[in-house]
Parts: sequence; structure tokens; C-alpha cells
Amino acid sequence: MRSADYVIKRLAFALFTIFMAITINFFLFRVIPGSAVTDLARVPNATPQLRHALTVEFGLNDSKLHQYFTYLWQLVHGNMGISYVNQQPVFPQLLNDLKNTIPMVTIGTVAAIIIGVFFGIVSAWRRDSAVDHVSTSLAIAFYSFPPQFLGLVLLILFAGTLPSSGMEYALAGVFGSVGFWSRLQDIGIHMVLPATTLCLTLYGEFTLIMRSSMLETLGEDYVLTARAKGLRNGKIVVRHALRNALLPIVTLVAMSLGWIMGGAIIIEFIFTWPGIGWAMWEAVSQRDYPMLQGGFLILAIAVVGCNFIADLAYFKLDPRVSE
Amino acid sequence: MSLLEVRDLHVWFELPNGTELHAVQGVSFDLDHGERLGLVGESGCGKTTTILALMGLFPPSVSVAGEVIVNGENILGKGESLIRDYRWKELAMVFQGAMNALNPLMTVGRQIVEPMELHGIASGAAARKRAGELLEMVGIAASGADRYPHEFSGGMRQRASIAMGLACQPKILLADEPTTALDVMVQAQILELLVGLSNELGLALILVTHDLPVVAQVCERAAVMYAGKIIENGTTEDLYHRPRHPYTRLLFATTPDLYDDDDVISIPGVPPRLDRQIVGCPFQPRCDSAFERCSSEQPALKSLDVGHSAACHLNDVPVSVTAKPESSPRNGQALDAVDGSDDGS
Amino acid sequence: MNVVDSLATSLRADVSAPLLEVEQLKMHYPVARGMTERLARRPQRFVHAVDGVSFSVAPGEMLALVGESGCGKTTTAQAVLRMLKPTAGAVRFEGTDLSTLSQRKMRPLRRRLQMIYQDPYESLDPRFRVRQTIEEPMLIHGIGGSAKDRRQKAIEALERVGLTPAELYLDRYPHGMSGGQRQRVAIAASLVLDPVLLIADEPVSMLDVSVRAGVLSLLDGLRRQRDMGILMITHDLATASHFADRIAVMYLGRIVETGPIKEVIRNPQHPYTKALLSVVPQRDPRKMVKPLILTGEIPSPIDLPTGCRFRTRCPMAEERCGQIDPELRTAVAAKGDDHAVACLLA
Amino acid sequence: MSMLLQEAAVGPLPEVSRRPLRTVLRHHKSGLIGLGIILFFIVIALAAPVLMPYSPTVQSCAVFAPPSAKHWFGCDDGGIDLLSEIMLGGRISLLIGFAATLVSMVIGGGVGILSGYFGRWVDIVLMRITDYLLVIPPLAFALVVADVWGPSVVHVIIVIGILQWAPTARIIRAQVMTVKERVYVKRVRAMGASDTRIIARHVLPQVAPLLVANTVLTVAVAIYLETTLAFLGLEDPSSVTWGTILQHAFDRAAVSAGAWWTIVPDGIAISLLIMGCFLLGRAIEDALNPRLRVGHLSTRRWKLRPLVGLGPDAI
Repeated sequence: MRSADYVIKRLAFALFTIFMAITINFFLFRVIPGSAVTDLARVPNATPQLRHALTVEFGLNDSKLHQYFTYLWQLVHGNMGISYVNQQPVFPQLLNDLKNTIPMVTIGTVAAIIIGVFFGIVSAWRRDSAVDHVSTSLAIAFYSFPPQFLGLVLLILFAGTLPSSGMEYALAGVFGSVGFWSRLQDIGIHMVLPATTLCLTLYGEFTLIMRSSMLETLGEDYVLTARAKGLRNGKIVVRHALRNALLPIVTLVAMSLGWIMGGAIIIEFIFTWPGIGWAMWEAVSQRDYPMLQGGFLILAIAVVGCNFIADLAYFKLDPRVSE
Repeated sequence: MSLLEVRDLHVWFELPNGTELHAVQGVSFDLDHGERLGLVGESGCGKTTTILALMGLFPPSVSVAGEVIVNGENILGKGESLIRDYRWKELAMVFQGAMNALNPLMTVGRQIVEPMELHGIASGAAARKRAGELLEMVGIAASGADRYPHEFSGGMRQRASIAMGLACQPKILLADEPTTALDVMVQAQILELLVGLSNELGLALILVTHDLPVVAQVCERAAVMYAGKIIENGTTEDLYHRPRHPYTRLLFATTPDLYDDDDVISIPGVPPRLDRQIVGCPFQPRCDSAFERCSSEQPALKSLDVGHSAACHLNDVPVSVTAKPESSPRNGQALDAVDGSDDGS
Repeated sequence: MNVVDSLATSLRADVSAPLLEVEQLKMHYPVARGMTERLARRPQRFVHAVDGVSFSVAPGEMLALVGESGCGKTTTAQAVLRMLKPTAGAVRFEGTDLSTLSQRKMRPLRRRLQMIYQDPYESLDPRFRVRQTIEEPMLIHGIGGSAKDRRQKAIEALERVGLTPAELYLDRYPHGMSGGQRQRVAIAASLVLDPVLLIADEPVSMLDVSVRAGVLSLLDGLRRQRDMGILMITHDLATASHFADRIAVMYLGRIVETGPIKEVIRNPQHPYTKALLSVVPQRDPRKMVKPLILTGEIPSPIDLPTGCRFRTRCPMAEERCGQIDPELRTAVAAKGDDHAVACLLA
Repeated sequence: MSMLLQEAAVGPLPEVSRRPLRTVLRHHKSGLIGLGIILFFIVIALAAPVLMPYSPTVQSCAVFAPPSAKHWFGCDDGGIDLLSEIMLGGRISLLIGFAATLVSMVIGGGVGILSGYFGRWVDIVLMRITDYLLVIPPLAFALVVADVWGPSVVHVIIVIGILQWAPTARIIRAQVMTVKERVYVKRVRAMGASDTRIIARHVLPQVAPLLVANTVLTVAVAIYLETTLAFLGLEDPSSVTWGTILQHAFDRAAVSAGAWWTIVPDGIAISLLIMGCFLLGRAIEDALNPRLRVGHLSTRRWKLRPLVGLGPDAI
């Protein structure tokens, strides 16, 4: 009963947030004076035919309210408009970009979580030891490095040894088709630098949060109870402290998803990774507003979706949530 | 030989400013099979530290001296690694805040099973069955094993804690203010449960509390602690009817009794700080019967009768000054100013 | 002085009127329903925190409101203070019904109605010096005159609560003080407003045993000297028996027994009162009474038992107890009219 | 938190100090280091016109000249001294960082206090907005807004300010809600104090230190966002900031030229300032929340002490 309530509540929030994103998107681009879609004069690539097509499809000559509902109606049908640059529908292009972004971001983030949580536990357990000091200082340092700086440094360090741009070897597939495994290997090598950059910029915060969460948990009375029962330190950490201490990490990951995506944009920009961040930057530089609008919306939906999953995970982890 | 012998136990806490707090200052007592001992005193007198010391449950900034002898072996002697095998098997504990003493993410049953498996008492289905039996023994349906602590009321959590304490059939159960946060009726239920278990299972019980009447009703013997020391130790009957330390007498007089219209009094002043050297008797500044010797010489705990000892110079004076509580020297009104004016630092 | 204030003062002149009169007070809270419950059209349920409570406090009198946690005694106090709006019933303070008063009209009355809280470690703002804590109520109500006058009043208040010499305490922060001293500061801060009614919610339960008696005798002395009424909320029957004049025992939102304290304690009529009294531990180990321990827990105030609400735990319950909800009436075995009990069997 | 151990150890917890900043700097060395770093950069930024060894606009050395005794940090693609550029760039980066933080603190603190104190529909409305801002990807949003509005320092300040208040509002709201439930607040309310008085005299002073800690942490985030927006080319390209220095280096093939000095000193400046803010902010938070001080578990074990010389008369 209560658990159904919780799921419904979180789902309602997710849907509401997506709705807000759509609305803000609309206002940002069409209502604010001088905003892009209505003021196509600012757009270098908009041909008269394109202008006409958009005007018809999105009713740009109608009232704002009417435009808003037309926009919603088109979105429901998966229509985000047509790119000014290549005259192709935006939505399929962005889905393709997202497909490239997800593996890189997932690998980088998961690696950051694993490394961060591990060092956080070690730091808390060996509190005030040399290990703790080194690990905490490194975490603070990496937390402070902006991804663009870290990315550029890695570019210089590995210039020549690792591919620095793109997702695949440029000539792959030109001379006959490439096998699945060699293609995977190719992509994997290209992913090393961007994923590492993302991982390094993220892991520091996870370490610091895990450390303080763990320290707090280790001060709880049930840890003393576990000690009184005769448990060894290792078992106390694994059985009693870890799960309790992980709860804030779930929230943290959910909360920082937006930031992770932001980091992904810069990293894709630096390493020319053909993902959604790269597409958004290209859209910005070419004033391709439908593309930009769609990219923002898809990113927002992705983040909201991940947040919803994190909420469900939290619910699974903590029996007290439904109370 | 007693079941548990504590010999000259000292505990020091390292304070952040580099000084030391001498929380327990040479405490010694014995406990026999099935005996119920009360450890009484105001907050900060070292009673909780003393029983945590019996299981070696210290934070890292602590140093300890003395002996805790269980079954003829000094379990403090080899530090954490040896004492671990004794924990929960010989001595188990019921903590003050049952809410915090149970892991919120683990079912109650698993928390009861855990020490059984650890100490090889039982495992698997047998352990789970025993957990159910233990819960029933403390008055919770066996199905409660599958529930989480937050689903229990305060009284039920404390019962579950007691069931958990009995998991490895310990000979001694340490109970630290087990009823402090509970209502009177629940308190009575828990105390009855503890007394019943101690009688049925021959369990020795150390009850730490600031509540003298509770000790009087539950325990045969009590040790009164003040400023890190035991200042009087004897049967509860001796302590009430024949107190040999003014603190014991005054402490009884601070608690109102339902059917006794004696004035209740307050003891002026505050206990001394334990991070400083104490000269003379630590109770001397608050004592109503202090004389010159008390401010210069610290009294030792001396055996007076069989099973009754006290640390007070008055016991060396031929005429006994310690009287029944009815002759309380000051009434509450007069004490206000004294209590108030002491600035506590 | 505004209209309400002067009205209250004029009514106070009527000596026979009790200071505080609570009549059929009810506090019901709706239980939060989840979305699914609302969709399934489950009926709205209520927590019956206080369910028809009546009592009065006369000037100079101390009434002890006794019961286990969850019985509604703290909610009653909150309603009397008008921190909560009662669902039904009247709270007449010096003749004015507070239950319908707006917060704005309530404000001047708050001067005369003060509360002492349980935890003196929590009830003083840690950032305020003792002097600021005591002067604040005067600033709130715009009284106390100049800064110098206020300081003088603060000194007088401190001396009245036994913190002498007051100059030693004026500039201190609460964290350097003991629990007993803090509680005295809280009392002093209430006294500067010259209250006529003091509500004390477990005023000593967080204090060390050795200083409890001092604080209680202070309250006792204040009501005698200044003709102040005190409503003391407590779970400690022994303390109540020493200091209060009358007692009201609460169970599940109702008063089940009330009367002069000695009478109720020596001659309890309600089985709940009897059980409560039997579990009070006595100092003398020789006087072992067989405690009458009630089993089980207090039923939920959402789904109240039918008939007498104590019957689910009552050792004497009969069949008719499930049908008739007993009224509070003079007990058959009582030694005076003012000893009332809500039990069919008494 | 463990009541038990607290009591066993040193009695009741020490109250939070009334002068947190002073306590922080006395007890948390890292806080002092953080403050030092921040002050260092502020002084450099203020004194940049005097301290700059060369003009940041006029060529003073060879293109991509490596660091030398004359040009400590080397030169960029236009032959401009990088040390001078970084000194100047700090001015705008810091200005944007602090101004944006001010905007977000005013909004975040205000929303947090209103929401937490008044609750009910005020809370519901404000928190829905806050939740929304917490969830959307800030950089993507900034990208969109900065692009639609066009590049300008003021726009960047507003964008960052508007994006950053949400976490602060959440934290302050939570704190206000606990302060509101504190007995001493209930006590003055029962005495008849008005909401304004309670907020001004009891709630605000109690949340102020947390707001300060948050401000310091937000400066770091604002500076990071600023450099990132500049790096992506969304700031006035003619202005010199830490972000545009990196952008120029990246744009103009400094990487392939191996001119690491166009990247490293500037990147370290950004990182150091962020680190300084983080250290100071965290130290203040630690001082406010002393929960992390006792642990039941540690590899440092309790010590056994011999009883030599400790007779029954020992202290």
C-alpha cells in the first residue's frame, strides 16, 4: 500500500519535472523577446523553405498559447522539429547521439563510483592514517580539477599513444566492413581518454562523501552493538556500516546526474566524441535551435529518468522509506 | 570464586586539548552466578564507562588499567583480540537507546541470529528457530523476527534487544539504563522481564541506572558510584536502612516516595571535574557532614560489615553520624540558593 | 493595555472563578492518507489525541496531569497554550475562551500564561546570554521600560529563582551551566511577565536526581507566594504526590480519574490508576509490592476500543465494558465529591 | 549519533560555538589554508594592473614561447605573456564567481527560510521549483540560456546565479525546519513573539553559519561554471578570463604544439581557487556538525596501561 504510494509519488514528480522542462524549453526559445525560433533572422542556416515548413508545422504565426499546445502535440508524436543545418528531423539524430553518449558516461560514472566508494571506505576505516591523508588529499585535488583542464592535460600526456578524438578510427569501414569485435576494440580505445577524464573528475566527490557518511555510520550505536557481539572490524564494516553508509551515495549520485551530464558535454567537446553533448555544442555554434532545444529536452528526460531509478533503488535499500 | 571479578579498574579518556579525563578511578567489585547488582550514580559518575570497560568497548582514545576476571582469566589482559571471544558469549549487553542499538536496515531476526552464528552456538534454520523462541521468551511473537526495528514500539525494541542479548546464553547481562526512555508501565514490564529471566536462567545482571528505587526493587546488591569511584557497596537493604556514606543517604532522600511524606531534598553543588586532580574526599564540597580531614585526605573503600563497604572518614569516628534519611538536614527551600549559586565550573 | 487584556483583568477580580477551565476539550488530527488510499476511497481516519477532557486550575493550585506518553497530556497543554487549535471544547482562561481566539488576540494573553519545558538543554537559545534570554519576553511584549529597568528586572527574576548573586549569571551563556541552573533561568524568563498560570511539562525529568527537588520546591514556593496556578504534566506519580494538590490521570485522550492527590493515591478507584501506582518503585527494598503489570501496549488512538477505552488491558473488564463508555462521576468508594472516576465498576 | 559514547566520554556534547568562523580557523587547519588561497587570489586580482609584468593585449614575446626567466608562465599563440593574462583573467572569473554566488545566496537563503519556516503551500510551491532546478542538467541549461541571450558578463552572472540557488535552498530549508522545531523557538512563540522576530532573532543567526559555508562552496561551483561556459565559447570572446585562456589554448592547437604551459598554470589557478573554497566551506561545515568526531571503530586500539605506582590513593 505505502510502497505503491511511494512509487506513484516519485513517478508523478518525474513526469511533472519533464513537463516543466518542456514548458521552460518552449518559453526560452519562443516567448522571451529576441528568442530564437520566432526570430529566424538571427539564424544563418534557415532557408525560406525551412522557415515556411516550421511555420506551418509549429504554427509560428498563431497565438503563443496555440503554439504551446502545437508544440506539446508534436512532442507527443516524437517530432522535435527539423535541424536548420542538415534539414533532417532532430529526434532520430539525437537518439543516435544519445546512444553514443550513454556507454561512455556510464563507464566513466560507474568506475568513479566504485573507486570513490572504495577509497571512501578505506579512508574512514583507517581514519587519520597516512592512507587516509593521501586518499583524501587526492580526492580534494581531483574534485577541484575542472574536466576541461584534466582533459587537456590527458590529451597532452597521451598525445600519440591514445586516440584523442572521435569514436572510431576515421577510416574504419572504408575498406570493407569491420568485424564486431574489432569495432568494439576500436571504440574501446577511443573511449579510454574521455571516460577516464569523467571518472577522475567525479571520483573525488564520491570518496569524500563516502568517507564522511562512513564515519558518521561508524559512530552509531548499532556499530557499538556489533562490536559488543564480538564481530571483527571487517565484518562490522561490511555487514553493518556499509549499507547504511551507502544510502547517502545513492542520493548523491542522483543529485549529481545533472552535473555528470554537464561534464559529459565538455568532455565530448574536447575529445570530439559524437554524443549528445557534442551535438549540443555544434548546435550552439551553428545556431541550430531545434537541435539545441531537443538536446536539452532529451538530456533533461535522461536525468529525470535516472533520478527515478535512484529513487526506486533507495526504496529497495531502506525499509524505512515507505513509512 | 566469583563469576566476575573486577579489580582496580581505571579508565582514562584523552581529551582533544591534550589533557586526560580519569573517568573510572580504581573500581573493584565481584558478581556471583545469578546475582543482580545495581550500579547507581548521577550522570557522569563513570557507571556507563565501567560496564563498557567490562567488554572492552572503548573508543580509540582510551587507556585502561586493572583486571576484569571472567572464569579466572583476565580478559582485559590481551586487549581487543582476546576479549572479542568473550563478548556476547560470557557477557552480553542491553543498551540504553534501543532504537539506535539495532541496525535499522536489518531484520530483528537476523540481528539475533548474527552472534549465534559468529560464536558457533547455532546456525541456519536452527539459529532462526532459536531466534523465534527467544523473541517469544521476551513476549514478542516469533513472526516479529522478520520485521525491522522501526516497525516496533520502544518497549518492543527493548525486548528485542534483550532477546538479542540472550542469543549466546551469556552468564552475565549488562543493562545500561534499559528503561530510561520508556514509560512507567513499559519500564515495569521490562524490569519484570529482566528479573524473571535472571531467576529462570540463573543469569547474573548488572543494572546501571540513576534511579535508586528501581535498584531497590530489582537488585539484591548495589554499588553507588561518585566521581569515578565506588563510594559504597552493599545490599540494597543495608544501603537504604544503614547507609554508611552521606552521599548514599542524600541520594535516597532526593527521590520522592509515593507513600512517604518526608521532605525531598536536593544535593547542593555539582560533582567534581574528572580531568583535574581531586584533593581529599571528592564528595566533601557537597557533603553535609564533612570535617577537616575530608578536605585533605581521600577516604579509601573499607569493609565495614559482611558485604558492606564504604569510603567515608565518618566510619572511623566512634559515634556513627550516618542516620536515617528522615533527619535530612536542610529542606529544599533553603537549598535553592546553594544549588543555584554553584556555578559548576 | 488593550481591550482583551483589561477584560481578562476585570474577570480575574471574580475570585470564585477558576483561573483555567478546560471543558470537553477535543483534539482530533486527520490521518495522512496516501494516494492509493484516497483513490480506493478509504474513509478519512482521525487520531483522537485528546477526546473530551475537562479540568480546572484555581489560583495558587497545582494540578498534576499524569499519564503515559501518547495519552494526550502534552497535546492538552499545547491546546491550553493555544499553540494548537482545538477540534472542539472550550479553554477558558480567566473567563476568556482561548479556543476561538485568533493568534493576534491571543498574543497579549500569552503574558499571563507561561510554559516551562522539559529539556532545559533545548529550551534556551544557545546564542543568548542569560540576560538576553530573560529580557526577551519583555521586549516581545513591549514592557520593562528602559534598558536599565529591564536589567534590574532580570536581576530580580534571577534572585527570585535562587541564582544569586544575579550579576554572576547575567552575562553567561547556557552552555556553561548545569541543567538545574538552566531550568531556573527558563523559569526566571517566564516570571518577568508576571504570569498567573504556569504550565510545566515534565520540568525535572531531564535533570539529575540530585537537583530535581530544588527546582520543584522553587515552583511550589512560587505558586504559594504569588497565588499562581500550575498545571504540571508528569509521568512521575511519586513527584506528583509530593507537590501537587490535585491529580488528573489520563489514558488514551481521556481523564479516567481525578481528585485530591492524597485521596487518589491512598484510595485509587480506577484499575488504571491502581496499576500505575503499583508499578512506582519504592525506595525501601523491604516494601516490595507485587506490581500489577498491565500487558500489551496502549491501543492506537486511531482505532479506539468500543465502550471503555481501557477495557483491552483492564484486568477486571466485564462484558458491559465493551458496550458502555463510562462517564467521569463521583466514585462510590470515594471520601469526597471531588474524587471522580470513569469506570463502571467503581 | 551515539548518545552512549558521548556520555561515557566527556559528558554532553559541546555546544556549537557562537563564533564559528573563528573556531573553524583555530581548529581546522584546512580551513585556514582555504581562506589563505582565496585571499591570495583576491589580492592578485585586485592588484593585477600594478602587478602585471607585461601588457595582456600587446605581444611581448615569441608565439608559444616556453616559460623562461622573463616570462614565468610562457606565452600564448599571440605572443602574449601568460602570467599577465592569468592575473587579469582572475579578475573577471572572481567577479563572476562572487557576484553569481551573491545572487544565488539571496535567492537560495530566502527561499530556504520561507519554505522551511512557513511550510504548507509556500513550501510546496517553492520546493517544486527547487526540485526542478536540482534535476535539470545545469550546464546544458546554461548553454541554452547563454546562447539565447547572447554572451555577456552580466548574463553569465544571472544564469549561474539562477542555476545555483537550489541546493542552498534545500540545505537551508532543512536546517530551518529543525531550528523551528527546537524547543527554544517554540518557547518564544508560546510567549507571543512574532514570526518576523523569531526569524530575525532565532532562526537566521542559527542558519547563518551554514549559509556562509554554502556561499563559500557555491563560489567554487560558480567559478567552475564560468570557466566552463567561457571554454565552450559562450562568453564575450574579447574578454580575458581563466576560461577563455583555456579555450584559446584548445582552439589554437596549443595541444598539438605541445605548449602545455598555456594550459597547466591557468588550470592550476582554477583548481586552486576551487580547492580553496572547498576547504574553507568544508571546514565550516565540519565545525557546525561535530558528529564526525567519535567513531566506534578504528584501527587505533585502546591502550592497556600498567598500574605501577597507582595504588588505591592514586587519582
